[in-house]
Amino acid sequence: MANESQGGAGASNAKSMSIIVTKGSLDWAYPPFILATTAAAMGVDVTMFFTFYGLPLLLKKLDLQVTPLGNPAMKMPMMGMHMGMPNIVGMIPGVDAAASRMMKNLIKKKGVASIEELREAAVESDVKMIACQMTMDLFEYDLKDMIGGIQLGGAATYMEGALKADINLYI
Amino acid sequence: MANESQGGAGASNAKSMSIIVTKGSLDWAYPPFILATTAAAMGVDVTMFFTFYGLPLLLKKLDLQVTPLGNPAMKMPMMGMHMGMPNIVGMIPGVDAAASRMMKNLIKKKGVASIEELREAAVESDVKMIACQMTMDLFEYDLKDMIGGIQLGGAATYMEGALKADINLYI
Amino acid sequence: MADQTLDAKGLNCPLPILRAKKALKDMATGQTLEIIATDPGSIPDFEAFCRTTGNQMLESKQDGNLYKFLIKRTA
Amino acid sequence: MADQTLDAKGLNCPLPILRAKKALKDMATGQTLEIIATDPGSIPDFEAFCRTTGNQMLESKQDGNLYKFLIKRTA
Repeated sequence: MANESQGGAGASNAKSMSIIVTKGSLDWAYPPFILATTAAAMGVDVTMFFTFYGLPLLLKKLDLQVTPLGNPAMKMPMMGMHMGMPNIVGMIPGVDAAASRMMKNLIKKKGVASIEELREAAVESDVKMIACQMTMDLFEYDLKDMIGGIQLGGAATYMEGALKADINLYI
Repeated sequence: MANESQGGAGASNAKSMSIIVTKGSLDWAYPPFILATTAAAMGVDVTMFFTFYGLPLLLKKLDLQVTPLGNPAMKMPMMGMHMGMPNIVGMIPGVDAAASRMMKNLIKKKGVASIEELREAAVESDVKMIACQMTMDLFEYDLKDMIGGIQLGGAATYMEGALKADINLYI
Repeated sequence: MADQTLDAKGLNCPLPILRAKKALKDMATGQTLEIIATDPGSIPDFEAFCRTTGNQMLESKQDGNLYKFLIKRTA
Repeated sequence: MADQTLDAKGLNCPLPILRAKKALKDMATGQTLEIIATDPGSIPDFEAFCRTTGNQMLESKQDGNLYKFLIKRTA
């Protein structure tokens, strides 16, 4: 039986999960936050480790864009069918932004949570969020631009948690 | 308690980790090598399985480039702020190379290890490195162009290790 | 009949689960929560949620386009 | 005072850990290693390293921009 109120501290008998978050686009921000919040709701201790291009997901002000990654020809529902734009079109300035607006409209219309909403739910349910110190240095990010309640750490901090976890994902 | 001196042979009581390495760009080569070397330093038996675009990371001579994968608009710190280049710019010949040079300069300036250095640390700490035979054939790579101390194997070799491992990552 | 009702109509995964968990947290053990959802995925999801958390699914039924669940807080 | 000192100034993750492990490997059980680092992430990292490997953290302190650790090889 899971304990309803414990946090991500790991001192409990709860199951635990770690997620390495490496991608920072609008689409690829969903899987880690959906899994983390759902797991937390099910009594699982969750740790998210934000590194490389995933680190900016901790910035107070998010400005996320879609990418064609894993979506050949960027298929989207349009005019009653699934239309594909050749990826080269996505490379034209302004088209990425248009695709991002389209995705954001779909998200709202379909009752899908925003990333901001899921991130807030993660904070509220005591998901432990670790910002990769090396990425902070490498890409010159400042802790004061990031949301509160996060911790700093590196690979050894991640490994200690992952060695004890029941599920370890790399996204 | 971890055993300080064991190798990746797996006959010990040590915890173990497997990593499938599928990406061969300068940025995406970091996570597997950082995790593998840190885990090995913490007494974990580590196996890395290099397949698809990750296989060239075993070549003696590395010539790695950055990619916009997972990094919308390729945001990089420039002139005191985070500038994004539209991805189209990355498609212009020479620009990827410029972004790669920029990344390599940042890496050196920030005291971040080079991939060569981390790979050497992985070899020294007995991380088991397996080159995917199918990928060798498919992309016509030759074992003589690769670093020493690696083994050849396929999916069944990976599976045997992963079934016994405490952490299994796909990168 | 239920001690509390959660309107999760129009919400998509994982929001019905997150809202239900939030409601259950503030309820006393033994109290019941009714959830009304439109997401067909909520059927297997609420069953999995109950099995994993140890809360009890008293009722799960479909009523036209609506999915109704009655969960008793036991965990 | 320490049996050996490792200068990890200017090094970023995971290099301080890798160098420390290399130094510890060549030391006898019971000997102490002092590490001087500038990476703020080295504080939680060396603590995690010690807890996981069973080596003992005798001291962890900040001195301006420097982080100083004293680790006893016990594993």
